[in-house]
Amino acid sequence: MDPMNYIVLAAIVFTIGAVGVLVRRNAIIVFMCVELMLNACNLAFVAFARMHGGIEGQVIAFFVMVVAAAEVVVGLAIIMQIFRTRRSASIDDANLLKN
Amino acid sequence: MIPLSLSETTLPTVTTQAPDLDYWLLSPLLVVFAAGVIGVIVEAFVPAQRRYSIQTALAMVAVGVAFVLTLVQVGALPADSAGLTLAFATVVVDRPSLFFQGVILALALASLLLIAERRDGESAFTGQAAAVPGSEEERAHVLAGSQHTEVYPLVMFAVLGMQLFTAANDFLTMFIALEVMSLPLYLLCGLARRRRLFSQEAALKYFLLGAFSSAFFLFGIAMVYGYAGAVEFAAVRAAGSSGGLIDGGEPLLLIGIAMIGVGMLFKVGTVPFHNWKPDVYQGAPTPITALMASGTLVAAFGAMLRVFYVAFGTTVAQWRPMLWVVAILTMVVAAVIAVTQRDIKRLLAYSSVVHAGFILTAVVAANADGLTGAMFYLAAYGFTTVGAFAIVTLVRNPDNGAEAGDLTQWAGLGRTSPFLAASLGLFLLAFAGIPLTSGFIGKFAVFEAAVAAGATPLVVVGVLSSAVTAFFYVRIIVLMFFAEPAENAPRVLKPGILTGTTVGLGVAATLLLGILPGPVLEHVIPQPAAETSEAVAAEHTAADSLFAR
Amino acid sequence: MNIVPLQTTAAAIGGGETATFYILGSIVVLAALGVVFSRRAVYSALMMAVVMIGLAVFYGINEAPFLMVVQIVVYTGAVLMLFLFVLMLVGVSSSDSLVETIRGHRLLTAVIALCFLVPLVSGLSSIVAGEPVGLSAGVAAAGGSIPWLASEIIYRYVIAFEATGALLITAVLGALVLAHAVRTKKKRTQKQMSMDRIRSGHPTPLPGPGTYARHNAIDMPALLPDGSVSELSINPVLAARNPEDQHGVPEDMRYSIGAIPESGGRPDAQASNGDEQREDESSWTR
Amino acid sequence: MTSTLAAGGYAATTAADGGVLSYAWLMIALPLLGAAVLLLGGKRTNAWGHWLAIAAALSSFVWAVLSLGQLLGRAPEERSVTVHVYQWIKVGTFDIDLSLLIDPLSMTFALLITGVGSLIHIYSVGYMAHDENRRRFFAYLNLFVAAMLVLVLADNYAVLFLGWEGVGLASYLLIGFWQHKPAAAVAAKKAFLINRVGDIGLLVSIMLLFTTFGTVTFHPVFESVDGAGRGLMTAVGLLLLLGACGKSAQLPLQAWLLDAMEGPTPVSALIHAATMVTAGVYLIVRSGPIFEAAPTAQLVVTIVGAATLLAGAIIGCAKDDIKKALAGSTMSQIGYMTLAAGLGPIGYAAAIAHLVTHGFFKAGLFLGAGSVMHAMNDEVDMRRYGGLRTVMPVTFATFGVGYLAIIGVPFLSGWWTKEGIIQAAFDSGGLTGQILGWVTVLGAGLTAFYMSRIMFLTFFGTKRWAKDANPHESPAVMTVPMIILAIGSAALGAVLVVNYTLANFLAPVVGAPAHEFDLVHMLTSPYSLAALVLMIVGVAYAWVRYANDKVPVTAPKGNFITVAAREELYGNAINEGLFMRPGQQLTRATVAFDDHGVDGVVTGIARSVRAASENLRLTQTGFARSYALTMLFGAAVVVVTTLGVNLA
Repeated sequence: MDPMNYIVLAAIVFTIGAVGVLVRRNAIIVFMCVELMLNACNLAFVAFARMHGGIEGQVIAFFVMVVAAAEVVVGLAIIMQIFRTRRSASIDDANLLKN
Repeated sequence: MIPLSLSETTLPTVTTQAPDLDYWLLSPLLVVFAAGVIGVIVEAFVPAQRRYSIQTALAMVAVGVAFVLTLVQVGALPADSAGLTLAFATVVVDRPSLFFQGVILALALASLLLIAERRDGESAFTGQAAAVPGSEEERAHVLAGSQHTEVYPLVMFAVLGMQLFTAANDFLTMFIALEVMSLPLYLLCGLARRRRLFSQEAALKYFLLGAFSSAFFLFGIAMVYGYAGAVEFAAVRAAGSSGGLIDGGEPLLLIGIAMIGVGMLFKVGTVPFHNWKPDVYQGAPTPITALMASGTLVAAFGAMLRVFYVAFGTTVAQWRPMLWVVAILTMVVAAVIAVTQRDIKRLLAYSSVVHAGFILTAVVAANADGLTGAMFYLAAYGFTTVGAFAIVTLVRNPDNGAEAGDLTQWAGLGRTSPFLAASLGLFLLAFAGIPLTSGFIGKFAVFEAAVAAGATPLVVVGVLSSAVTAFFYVRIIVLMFFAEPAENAPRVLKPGILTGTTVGLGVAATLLLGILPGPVLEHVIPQPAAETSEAVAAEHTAADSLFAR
Repeated sequence: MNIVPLQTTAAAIGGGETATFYILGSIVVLAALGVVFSRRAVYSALMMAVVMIGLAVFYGINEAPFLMVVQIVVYTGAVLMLFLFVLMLVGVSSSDSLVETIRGHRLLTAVIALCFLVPLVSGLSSIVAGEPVGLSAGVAAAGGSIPWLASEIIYRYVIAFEATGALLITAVLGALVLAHAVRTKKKRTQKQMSMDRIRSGHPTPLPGPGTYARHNAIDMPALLPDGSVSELSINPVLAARNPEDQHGVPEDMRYSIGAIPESGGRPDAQASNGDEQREDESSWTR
Repeated sequence: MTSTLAAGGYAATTAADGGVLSYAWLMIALPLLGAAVLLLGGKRTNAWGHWLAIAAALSSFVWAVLSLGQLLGRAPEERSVTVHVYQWIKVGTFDIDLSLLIDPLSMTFALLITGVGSLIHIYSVGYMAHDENRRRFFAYLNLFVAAMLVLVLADNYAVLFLGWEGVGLASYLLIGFWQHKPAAAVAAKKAFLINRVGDIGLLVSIMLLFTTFGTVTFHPVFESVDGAGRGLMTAVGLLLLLGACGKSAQLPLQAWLLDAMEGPTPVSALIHAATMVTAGVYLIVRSGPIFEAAPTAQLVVTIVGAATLLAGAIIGCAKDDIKKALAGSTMSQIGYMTLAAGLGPIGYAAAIAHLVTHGFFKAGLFLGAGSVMHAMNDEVDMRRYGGLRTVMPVTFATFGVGYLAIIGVPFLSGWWTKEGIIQAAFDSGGLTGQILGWVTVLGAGLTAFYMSRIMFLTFFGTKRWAKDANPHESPAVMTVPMIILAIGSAALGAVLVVNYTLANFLAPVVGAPAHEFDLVHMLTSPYSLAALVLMIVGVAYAWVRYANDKVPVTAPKGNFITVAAREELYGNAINEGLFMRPGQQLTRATVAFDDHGVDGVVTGIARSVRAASENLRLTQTGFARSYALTMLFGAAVVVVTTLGVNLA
C-alpha cells in the first residue's frame, strides 16, 4: 500500500466535513464538522511526517490541536450566547443580516 | 540575529537550552503582547471603575510604543541586507514586514480611539455580553454603567496576531498568527451595545465561516508540507524550483496553493469568499468594523503577498490563473452588488470587497512594482476606511440612538453637517480614485504594475469596475449635498476628541498621500531594484529576496 | 532540503498495515458520514468520537505515539466532551432536523462537493510516494520521539508556542466575557429573602395567573373573589417586556416599567424569548 | 507620416531659468488660493468674496501675459520650458514629477482660460447678485480655473489627468450648483458618469504609455513613439480619443452637454463653451505624435469630428431652449476642431485658432443668452422671446457680433478660422479630404441657419413674452464683459490668422504652416465661395421662417419642422419631396439619437447593472450555510483552475 492512501483518506474525510458544514443546521454540529476537517488535516500532517522522516508534521498537528481547543472554547461561548438570546442553536435562524 | 539561510537539516537537534532570541527585533510584538497580558491582569485585580482609564492608556501607549519601535527598526535595518530572520527563521524582519506592521499599528491606534470613545459614559460595546438583549438584567447593567474593559486586551491580541501574520516566515507560525488575529475578532464582533441580535449573529457567522476557511488553509499547508517536506517559506520556494520531495508530487503543490489561497482570499474577502464581509461589517460594533476593514485587510494582504511572492515565488505560473479568475469575479460581482446597497456599512463592506479585487491585481502582477503598489494602496485605503467608519459612528437614529445605517437618512446631510459630509465626501472620492486623493495614486500604482506584468485585460476590467463603483460613491455624495433632508433625519453627534482625531487622521492621510505621496513614502516604502522577479530570484535563493531593497 | 538518508530501518508498509488501513479507514469514513447524517445531535457527537479514535490509531501506526495519546486524552476526552456538554445544555431542538429548508441547497451541495472531491482525489491518487522514510532514525538520534517533538515545539517554534499562549488567554477571556454575568447587586441571602417576604405583607405565595379566571394563560391575571383583578398576579416580566401582552388586564392596571433609561435613547428590545429573571424570578412567584 | 514635431521644439525643452516663467505655478496657485479662502472662510467672506475671486483670476491672467512676454523673448526653438514644482508620485519605479510645460500651445490655452475666465468672473458678479450662495459659486469658478490650468500646463499625462479630473469635479459642482432643481442634480451626475467613461480611456492609455515607455512625460514619450508598434499606438490613440470624446461632448459621449445647461449661464459660457469642452481638442493636438504614428486612429478622429459637427448642428436646429440650442452649436463647433485636429499637422493650427475664436464668440453668445434670461425672469424658451432688440440694445449688439462671427461673415473672427479648417480639410487630399471638406462647408450652411434662428426668434419678430415679463438691459458689470468679448469676436480672427501669426507662434509645437498666407486665395477659392453661398441661403431661409409673426408660442405637435414641412407642402411640392422630407427624417433621427440613442445606451446599461445588482444581492441570503456553499464553490473553482491549467 502506498502511504498516499492516508492522504486520500484525509481528503475524503475533509470533504465529508465540509459537506457537514453545508447541510447541518445545528450550529454545534456545524462546528463539529469543522473539527472533522481539522482532524483530516492532522492525519495528512502525520502521514507526511512519516513519509519525509521529519517530525515537523507532528509538531504542526500538535499545534493544530491546541488551536482547535481554543477555537472550541470561543465558538461554543458564541453559540451559547446566541442560544440564550434566541432559544435556538440553528444557524438558519440567525439571518437578520442579509442582502 | 541570524542572517538568512536555508533551513537546517532535518536531523534532530535536541536541546535543553533556552532559545537564543533577539528580543530587540521582537520588541514591537512583545510590547503589544505584554499590554494584552497586563490588561488581563488589570481585569482581575483593578476595581471596575478604574479599569477604563487604565486599559485605554495601556493599550494606546503600547500601540504607540510598538509603532515607534517599528520605525526605529526600519532605520536600524542594514541598508544592504534584504532583511533578517529570527527565532530560527520563523519570523522575518524586513522592510515590507516592518512597513505593514507600522501601518497596522497606526490603523490600530486610530481604531482604538474609536473604541475608547464614550458618550455620557457609554461606549460602542455592550455593558454585559452575558445578559440577554432586552432583559431586566441588561437594563440593570445599563443603569449600573457596566462595561466590558476586556475589549482592550482582546484588541491587543488581535493586533498582535495581525503583526505576526505579516512577519511570519513559515506556514505554521502564519497559521497560529491567523488564529491569534481571528479569535479575538470573532468575540469582539458580538459585543455591540445596540442591535445586539445583529451583533451576535455577525459573531456567529464570522466565527463559523472563519473556522471553515482556516480548515482549508490548514489543508493547503498539509499539502505543501507533503510537497516540500517543510513549511518554511524558503524551503517551499526552493522545492518549487527543484520539484519537491516526491516524484510527480506536483498535484500536492497545486492543491496546496489553491487551498492556502482559499484561506487567504477569505481573509481579504474576495468573491466568492466575500459573503461574510457585509453581514459582519454591518453587525459588528463600528469601531471593530473599522479595525477589521483596515488592520485585518492590511495584515491579510501582507501575509498573502509574502506567501505568493516568497513561498510560491518560483511557481508564479501555477497560481496566476486562479488569481485571475478570482480578481475578475471580485471586481465585477462586488461592484455590481454594491450598486443597490441601502445601508452605509454594507456599502462600505462591498466597497472593501471591490478594493480587495483591485489589490489582487497587484498580487497577480508578481513583480516588484506590484509589491510597492499594493503596499501603498493598503496604507492609503486603510486610513480612508478608518475615517469613513469613524463618521458612521456619529450619525445616529433620532429615536433610539443606534447608528443610522439607512442611506436615505443621509440625504441632505451636507447642509446640516457640512464638515462631516465633506469629510465623508472626500473619503468616497478617494475610494472612487479621483486624483489628488490617495485612492488615485494607489489605484494607478497597482494597475500600472498589472499592465507591466501583461495583465492588461485584468486592468481593463478593473478600470470598468472602478467606474461602476464611482457611480455609487457619487450617488452618496449627490444624496448628501443635492437632496432634501430626509424626514427621519438622523441626529449627528458632535465628534468627541477621540473620534474627531480619527476623522482628522483619515482626512489628513487621504489628502497627504494624494498630494504629496512622494516625500512621505519615498523613505517608508521599500524601493525595490528595477529588476524583474525572475532576475532577483536567480540572484538570491534566500527567502525574502523579492523584498530586497 | 538535504534530508540525510539515514539507515532505512524504517518499516516498510506491510500487509498488516494495509489491512488495518482499509478496515479502519472504512470505519472512519462511515463514522464521518454518520457525523454528518445522524438525525440526533448526540449521535453525531458519538460518531465524531469514533472518527477521532480511529484517527488516533492511524497516528499510532504512523509513528506518532504522542499524538495518539493527545488525540484520545485531550481531543476526544476533553474537547469533544465539551461539545457534548454544550449539546446537552442546549437540548434537542428542531434544528437537529435533517429536512432541508433552503431550496436546492442539497443538490448544489452534492454537485459542488463532487466537483471539489473528484479533482482532489484524482490529483492525489496519481502520486506514488513509495516507501516512507520513517522516523526511527531521527527518533534514535534524538533519544526518543518526545524529546524530539518537545525541542521542536518549545525551541524551534518558540514564537508560535508563545503565540499559542495568547490564543489560550483569548479563549479564556472570551468565555468569561460571553458567559459570565456579573451581578449588579449583592446576592440576597435566604434569611434576607424570608425577612422580606414577611415584611411584604404577603407571606403566602401570590395567586397564580388565571387562578379564578376563565383562562389560565399567563397574560390573564387572577381575579379576586369579588371579580376585580388581583394586581399582584400581573406578571411583571410580561409587563416590562411589553404591556400589550397583557390582553386580559384592564388598561389602567397594566404594569409599565417603561423603557430602560439609557442616555442614548430607547433600549433595543428586539425579540427576545429568554426568561433570564434570576433575581426577580423568586420575588413574583414566591 | 513623418513626425515633423519631434525635430522641432520637442528636443529643445529647457528648464526655466528664473524670472516669471520659474514661477509659472503661480498661475495655478492664485485661483486655487482664492478658492481655498472662499471655501474655508465661510460666511465671513460673503461680502468681498467675489472680488477676491476676480482678483485671483485677473492676477493669474496678468501672470500669464507676463509669462508670454518672457516666452516671446526667447528664440522660437527655445520656447519649450519645463517648470519643476515637486515630485508627485514615487512608488517603486513609478515616478512622476509635478512639472509644468510652458510652450506656445499651453500658453495659448492659459491666456484663453484666464482671459475669458476673468471676464466671466466679472459678469457673474451681476448675474449671481441675488444668489445667496454667490461666494461658493465664485469659489468653484476659481477652482475650475485652477484645474483647467493644471490640465493645459501639465508636462506629463499623469498631471494632465489630475487637471482632467479636477475640471470634471468643478464642472460637476457647478452644473449641480442650483441643488434645489432636481434636473440640475441629475444633470450633474450624468455629466460626471459619462465623463468617467471617457476617463477610463485616458487612464488606460496612460498606463499603456507608461508600460511601453517607462514614462508619461510628453517629450520623452513623443521622442520614442517611432520605436513603438503601430498597433499599440493605434490602441493608445483610440483610448485617448475616447477620453477626448467624453470631455468634449463628441459622439458617442455627447449626451451630457445639453443637460449640463441646467447650470448657471456663466458656467455654460466658461466651461461648456469656451474652455473645458475644448480639452479634448487640446489632448489630441498635444498628443499629435502619437496620432501621427497611428493613421487609423487619426481617421477615426476625423470621422468622429465630422459626425459630431453635423449632429450638433442638427440638434441646434431643433431646440427651443436658447441654451440648449447654443449647446448643440458648441458640439458642432468642437466637431470642427476635432476634425481639424484629426487631420494632423496641417490641421493643428487651424483647430487651435478656431478654438480660440470660438472661445470668444461662444462665450459672448452665452453671456448674451444669460443676459436675455436675466431680463426675462429666467425664461429659456425662445418662443417666448421676440422683438428684444429695442429693449436690450447692448445685448442685441454684442450678441449680434457673436452671431455674425460664428456664421462666418467674412473678415469677422469665425470666418478666418473656419476658412482655415475648410481649407485644411480639402488640403489633406484624397477622397477623404473631399468628403471632410464638403462636410465642413455643409456645416457652415447649417450653422448659419440655426444661429439665425436663435437670433431672429430672440431679437426680431413680434413680442411673444409671458404676461409678467418686464425685460430690461443688464447692468454694466454684465455688459462690459460682453462688449469686450464682442470686440474679440470681431477682431481676434484677423489678428490670429493674417500672416499666420498664431500658426507661426505654435510652429515649434505643431509644425510650421504648409504654405504661405494668401488672402486672395482664401477669398476666391471655390470652397469658401460655396460656404459663403450656403451661409446666405441658411440666413435667408431662417429669415423667412422666423423673422415674422408666424412663430407659435408653444412648439407645435412634434417639433417645429413638422409645421415647416406642412407649410411647404402648399408652396413647393418638389422642394418638400427632395429636401424637406429627408431633412426632416434626418433631423428627427439625429435628435432622437441624441435623446434616446446614447442616452438610451447609458440609461440602459445603468438599468441592467441595477437589475443585475438586485438579483445578485439576493445571493446574500443571510444563511451562513449558503455562504459556506459559495465558499466551497470557490474552493472547487480555485482547485479546478489550478489543477486544470497546470496539469491538463
